[in-house]
Amino acid sequence: MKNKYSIFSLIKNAFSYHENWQRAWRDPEPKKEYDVVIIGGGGHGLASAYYLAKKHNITNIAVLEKGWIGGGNTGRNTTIIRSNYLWDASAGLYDHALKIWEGLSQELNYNIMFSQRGVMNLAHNLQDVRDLKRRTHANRLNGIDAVWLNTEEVGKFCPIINTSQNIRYPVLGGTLQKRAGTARHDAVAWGYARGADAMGVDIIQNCEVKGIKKNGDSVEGVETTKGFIKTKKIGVVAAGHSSVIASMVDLKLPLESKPLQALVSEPVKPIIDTVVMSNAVHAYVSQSDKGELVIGAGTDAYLSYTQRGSHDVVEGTLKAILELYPIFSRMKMLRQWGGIVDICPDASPIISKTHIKGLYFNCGWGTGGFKATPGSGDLFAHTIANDEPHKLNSSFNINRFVSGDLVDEHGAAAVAH
Amino acid sequence: MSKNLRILNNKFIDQTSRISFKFDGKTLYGFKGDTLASALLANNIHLVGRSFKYHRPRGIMTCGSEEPNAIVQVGKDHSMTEPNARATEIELYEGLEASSQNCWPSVNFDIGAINNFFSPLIPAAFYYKTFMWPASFWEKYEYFIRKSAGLGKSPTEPDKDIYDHRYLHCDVLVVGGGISGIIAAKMAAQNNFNTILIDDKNNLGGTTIFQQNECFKINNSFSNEWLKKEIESLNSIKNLTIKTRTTLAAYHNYNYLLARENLTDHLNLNEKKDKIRQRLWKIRAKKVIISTGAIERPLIFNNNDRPGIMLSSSIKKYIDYFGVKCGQKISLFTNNDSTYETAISLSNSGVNVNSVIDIRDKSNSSIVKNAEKLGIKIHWKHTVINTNGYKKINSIEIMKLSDDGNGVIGKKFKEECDCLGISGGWTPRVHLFTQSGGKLKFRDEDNVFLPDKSELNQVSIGSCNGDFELNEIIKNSVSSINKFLKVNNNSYENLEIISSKEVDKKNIWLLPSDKPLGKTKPFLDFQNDSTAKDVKLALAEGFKSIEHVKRYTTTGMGTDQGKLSNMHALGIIAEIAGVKMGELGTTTFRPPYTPLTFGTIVGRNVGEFFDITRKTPIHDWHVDNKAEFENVGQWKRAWYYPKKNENMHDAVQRESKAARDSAGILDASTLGKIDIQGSDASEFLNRVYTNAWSKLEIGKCRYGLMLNEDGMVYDDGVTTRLGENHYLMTTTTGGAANVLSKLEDYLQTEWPELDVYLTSVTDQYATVSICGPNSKKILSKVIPDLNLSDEEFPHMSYKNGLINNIKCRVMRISFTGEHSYEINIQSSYGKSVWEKCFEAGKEFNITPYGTETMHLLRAEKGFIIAGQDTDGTMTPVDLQMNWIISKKKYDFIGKRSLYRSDTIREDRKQLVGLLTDNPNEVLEEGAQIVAETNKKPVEMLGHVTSSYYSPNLKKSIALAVVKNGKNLKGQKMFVPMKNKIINVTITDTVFLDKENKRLNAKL
Amino acid sequence: MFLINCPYCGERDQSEFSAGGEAHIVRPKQPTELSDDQWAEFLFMRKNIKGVQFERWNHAHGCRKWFNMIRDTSNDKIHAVYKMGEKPPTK
Amino acid sequence: MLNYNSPIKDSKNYSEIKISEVETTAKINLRGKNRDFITKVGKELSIIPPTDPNTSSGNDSLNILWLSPDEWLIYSNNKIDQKNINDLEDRLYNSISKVKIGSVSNVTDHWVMINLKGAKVYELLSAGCPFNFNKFKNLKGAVTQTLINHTDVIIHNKNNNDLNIFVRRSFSNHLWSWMNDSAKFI
Repeated sequence: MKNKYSIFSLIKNAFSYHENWQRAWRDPEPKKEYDVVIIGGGGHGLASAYYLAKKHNITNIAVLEKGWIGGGNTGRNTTIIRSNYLWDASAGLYDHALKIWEGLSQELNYNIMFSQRGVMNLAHNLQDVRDLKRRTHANRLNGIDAVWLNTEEVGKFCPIINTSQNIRYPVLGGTLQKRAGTARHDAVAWGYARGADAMGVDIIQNCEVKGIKKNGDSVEGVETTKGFIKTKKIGVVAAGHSSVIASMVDLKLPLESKPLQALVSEPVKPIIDTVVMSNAVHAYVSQSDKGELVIGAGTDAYLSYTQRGSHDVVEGTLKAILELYPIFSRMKMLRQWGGIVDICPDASPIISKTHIKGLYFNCGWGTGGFKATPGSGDLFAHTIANDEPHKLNSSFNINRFVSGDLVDEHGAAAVAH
Repeated sequence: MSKNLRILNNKFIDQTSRISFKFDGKTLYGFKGDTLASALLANNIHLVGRSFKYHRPRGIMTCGSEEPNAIVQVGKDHSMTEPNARATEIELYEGLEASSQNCWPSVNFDIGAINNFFSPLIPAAFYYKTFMWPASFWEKYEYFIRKSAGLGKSPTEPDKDIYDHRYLHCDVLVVGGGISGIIAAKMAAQNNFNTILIDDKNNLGGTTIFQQNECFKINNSFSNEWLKKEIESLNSIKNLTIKTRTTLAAYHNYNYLLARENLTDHLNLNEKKDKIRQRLWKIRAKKVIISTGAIERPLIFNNNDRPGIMLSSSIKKYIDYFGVKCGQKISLFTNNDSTYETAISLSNSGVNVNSVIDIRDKSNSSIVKNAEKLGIKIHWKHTVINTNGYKKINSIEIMKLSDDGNGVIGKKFKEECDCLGISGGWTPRVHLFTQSGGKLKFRDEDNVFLPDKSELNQVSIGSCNGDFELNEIIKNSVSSINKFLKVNNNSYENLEIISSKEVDKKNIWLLPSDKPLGKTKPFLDFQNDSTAKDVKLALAEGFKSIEHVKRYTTTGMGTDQGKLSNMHALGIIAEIAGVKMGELGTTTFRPPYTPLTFGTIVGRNVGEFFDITRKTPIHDWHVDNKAEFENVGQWKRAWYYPKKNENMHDAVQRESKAARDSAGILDASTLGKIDIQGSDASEFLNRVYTNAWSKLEIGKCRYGLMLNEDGMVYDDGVTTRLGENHYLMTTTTGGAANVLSKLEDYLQTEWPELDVYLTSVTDQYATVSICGPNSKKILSKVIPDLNLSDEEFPHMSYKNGLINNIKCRVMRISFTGEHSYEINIQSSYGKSVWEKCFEAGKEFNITPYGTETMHLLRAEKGFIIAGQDTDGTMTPVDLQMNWIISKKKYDFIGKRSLYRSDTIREDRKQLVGLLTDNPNEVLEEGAQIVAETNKKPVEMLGHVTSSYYSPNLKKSIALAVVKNGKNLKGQKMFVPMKNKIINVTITDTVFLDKENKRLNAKL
Repeated sequence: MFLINCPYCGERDQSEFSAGGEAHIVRPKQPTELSDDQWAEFLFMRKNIKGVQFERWNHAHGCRKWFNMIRDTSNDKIHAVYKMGEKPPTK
Repeated sequence: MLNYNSPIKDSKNYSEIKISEVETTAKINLRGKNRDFITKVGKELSIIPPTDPNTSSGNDSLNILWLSPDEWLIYSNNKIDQKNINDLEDRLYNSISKVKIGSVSNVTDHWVMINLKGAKVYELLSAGCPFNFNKFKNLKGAVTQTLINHTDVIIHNKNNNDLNIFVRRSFSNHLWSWMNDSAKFI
């Protein structure tokens, strides 16, 4: 068992100049064989390993990460957490995650700084109003705490929004989910890694998967830059690189990997204490604990694995930010970056078995995967352990693209895909 | 005090024009040409801010964009204040007001400094380990954490300044106007390349322009004098544009670069008015030459952060360029030769240099020799182990280094000083190179990352390419440029260059102290307060990767983005982890190079220009008649026309009633119109619409539904057959552009064999729609020659007409269920025809109606609106529009998808009508529909898509999609609202005139 | 921002173009003959290649022509463009 | 009488830039692929539609602008009355569309023509147009389709520092006000 983190452990360690802290996780060499291999050491992958160990008693697990854990979209997103999705299947999935978020710091003994500062979604045209009201009604009946706010209430909740009716696309109202908020993205990966490691999970960084070995219709192991690793079950949680892994077994997925950009401003004293998103006037913003405005931009329409996108996307987003928050005009962009997001045609994820025995995919989270991290890990662990989806992820199977039973969440996804 | 810190007769500062400014409320004076930093230093002010975490006093450290400490709030006005501006970059102007940040009540007495006392408890990333109990308390902790974090303050009112953009295409872009950049720009322009030279300072010349030292000469002149002449010679060169005060912010793929030109920040408040503040240059360069120079490194030792501790080269710039002495008793601490230039400059300006503490064993270069000649004392193989002075350094403690450099030996001694210059060597500014995707290589000899491979047409020259000495800079730059531009310029070949050469090199990333590391504070990132200890802690806890360490300790995450700290962090990690720095790699430098104002990125695209506004040819009439407008895509559409004292509901009820009782008039010009010609036009329509088109007679109109390949409804509209091979298609307002591009896609890629041409004519025609029982009478007044008899001109047909000799097309089609006509006429006559119709209709109380009434009227008839009653998940079968799916056609877009296992399900959500038990209760659009009221969670069967109070039926009506709805007609359902449950009944979608009597009435 | 060589108009800024995804996915001539699986393959399944991929672009704000592009998605380098109906260059 | 209403009805002078709307020039969109089409147009108008990209052909009264390998825009240099526009359209329609060798659409009111004149016109364009005018500037008759501040336009280099810009009517007021705004800052 790891040393418990607390104010007392901080005081204790202060006496030894913080030179005696334990490693947060080991740095093992891969074993020859594991019960389960998780490909991808991001939040979802680490959470999957954590719940496999914790809830399904499978601890002989390797998490293979080609770079450093949490270095992909986990460390690149704008950290928004909410569950106000339209369809029952999605609401079930994301609210399952939200409920875990609410106790996650304590569960992991790692402060992931889940801050329930509320998330507001704004409406700017009459169809936005219809769509958001529809979502709010659906949320309420699904037990999700979303409410509709009129323009005045929007202005009251977040006074710096320009709610003047004389702007190009005036705010006509919005929805508010108070339980929603943000969390510290790095801490989520680190907290899960520390928790999983403590239960015996091997987290192997700088280990890239080069091939998947099959015997007939079953998987036998993975070829990696650190040698062959035998396993009967492989969970792929490789986000933007899912198709690359899938191509190793000649599998095509309904995914396109596209650049999604984000940026932060220089830090300033608290000026906005909630998260505000707008689809029509494409802008979403929150302020980090450090004081930076964290701004999500859009995706480019073309496919790319470069983690870079077009400047036009950034310009378009900031233009929208200044339309809604003209007071931010003199704020300065400190840093911009891109991630590679794997997008499904219906803007919903895949947490699914495949036709290959022992091969499972958790992908297609598009622009909004961070918020689902704990739920996704939990349900994927269930799917791998039981070779059967949990009822909460049964709708998110690959077969829906054949039957046509899609879960169209374009309206609820943060970024217009 | 200020007087004796200035030296007279300086070339760059206009000491005849005195400027007054305020810092922290106190009025001070400087000169034209000063930066805020140089003016403060001249006033003997070093302490300008408090650090992020421990609130330690911090002073001006540098003279450029790498400044981590001197970050100030400029201006007091709520709309014009600017947080986090670097004092080292602010050019002084009359009336400038600046203040310290992140301190309360003042920079001199800051309550937050208590954090420094608690610093043993708050090592790197402590927050991940605590604040977890009680569970619900994080937000309360967070409130205080947030308040103490952040630096400056955001403005609270809209910016009054203006920003704009310019695109620029050039052959060669030279970034950086130091000596190598000037040579590059001159060579490029002389060889007929259209060349742009940009530099972030107000003057060209970099550091060489104030390098007046015997050890650096070109053709027997001081290097600065030689360079001055070079700069003067640029004026007469064609093809060369020079932009100063212009910072390269981002270097993207395909040589697309963004540069910010600062136009007014240096002007006084009156001069700034009504001018563009900053301009963003969007540059597409065929070739890019990067000559951005290098950044001096600090040294990492105990308490290396006190005010008065500065980069050695900055002290040199303040004395040689600004004529400001950073102290009276200056000590210098170095691991390389460049500090000796500072020592000589100080000495030549009459400033007392206490000593140079050099960690090296020796250096025999000419510059060191010259310093020794001037009597400057050098402590070889010594290190500073500690500094003293809370708000300003007052002394340093020095010890001898052990042979291996890991410890200190001998007796420590103290040296009094009021300023300490430090130099840890130089870091080439490779930021732009890496931003562009270039890969770096590591040079072990002096621990620098240098540009290596790049896919783009670019080259780095000068010290950003690792050439630090004058002769190397010139020779290597010239040969690189010749090669890069494929020219042969030999004008610099025979220069006689004298340059001091550094041979002796030594580097220690973390300098030892006489105390254990745990008891010291060797700062790496001055702004974010991360120390070498923090890096060690991160490594001990298993954070191996440089990115992990950076994130765990926040090193390099400040507003300077690690320009000073990154190399040391890497060095210390490499040392502890026992790997070579070259193998460790570096963190990614992300754009922008220096923080870029949002307003600059956005330019003029604010307010009116935030987005395009599209207007119909009749727009002005709607404005004159007090219409309220609805945004539909980029269009402004008349929404309703309230009369005095009318609210929206009143207006819509009146308009709707008038349209059915007598006559209504609607501006339908926004509908997309596509002119389709070609011998395969009919076959084309067969393929794109669900229904059949071949048999449509010339002169007839037909409604069509267009699907996506996934079988879901995409768009709809009426298409008219104008001739054998000629159709006019209409699309929805919002769908126009997408439909045209989708159809072009099919024609060009899937069906190139079809002889069909599409031309958008949306803006060619204004469309005036007249409906209602009196529409025929009105039209006959407007176009008397047209035979309007039902036989000649039946529903779903069209006629050509003339209105005052202007050709028009009249379609008899209806979206309201009323007898109605749409007149399509050239846009320029649209308003006039509208007015004519209005005039003609006056006797029938013709009533202009907007989109809201249009929506109500069509809902009474159960007509769908694509995008409102459909949401990308509805097939035509779901809409109960099976009649529109041709059974005979082999294929059309989306057909196959209608036969998948899910789309053939009987119990999909289907479009139905809803009536409320209480006829006065209007449902909310978006409300959900359930069959049970006391189950939780309850299954949602569907939702209300359209809902209105119908003045014609005198009851509330709604359209909805409901699971298995088509089999549930007559069933009771519930619409659960937040505080009540509304009882409803499922009905047919057509509420009014099921028999189409109105449409076919003999009028 | 890419600089794209429209095969009809020449080099233009990326903002004049729109991307159309993977190229050479031919719409089945007889969709009704396909199984649900085969139809799904056409509709949704994509190679999503990291590396050199063939894709479609449209010079939407220029000549409105669709064309093909060979681009390396791992570094965004455009290797070639060619017109619809043409064979990809073999180099 | 029907009143003719053009969207802008204005002309503005700035330092070295004049911006004006040019009313009622005829504009006709032509599409066609084969040689017959080219020959027919040539015969009807005595101007051969250019087949080189980004170019135009013309005479004293008409210009033909290349828009794509199978699309051209004809416009008249001078104000023409409605009847003549109709005649031109009918003539082309009957000899091209009717005989199935292409399409002819009257777009006289679809496009609004704005004339930009003066030494600084390219500077004005550079405020919102990503197109590289370096060569275009010196090629009389050059044509390009591009974006000006997110709005689709066709630009015809009529003469040295004398450009005709075609913008869709519904966008024209917006572009007009953007141009005037930008001209203030040149």
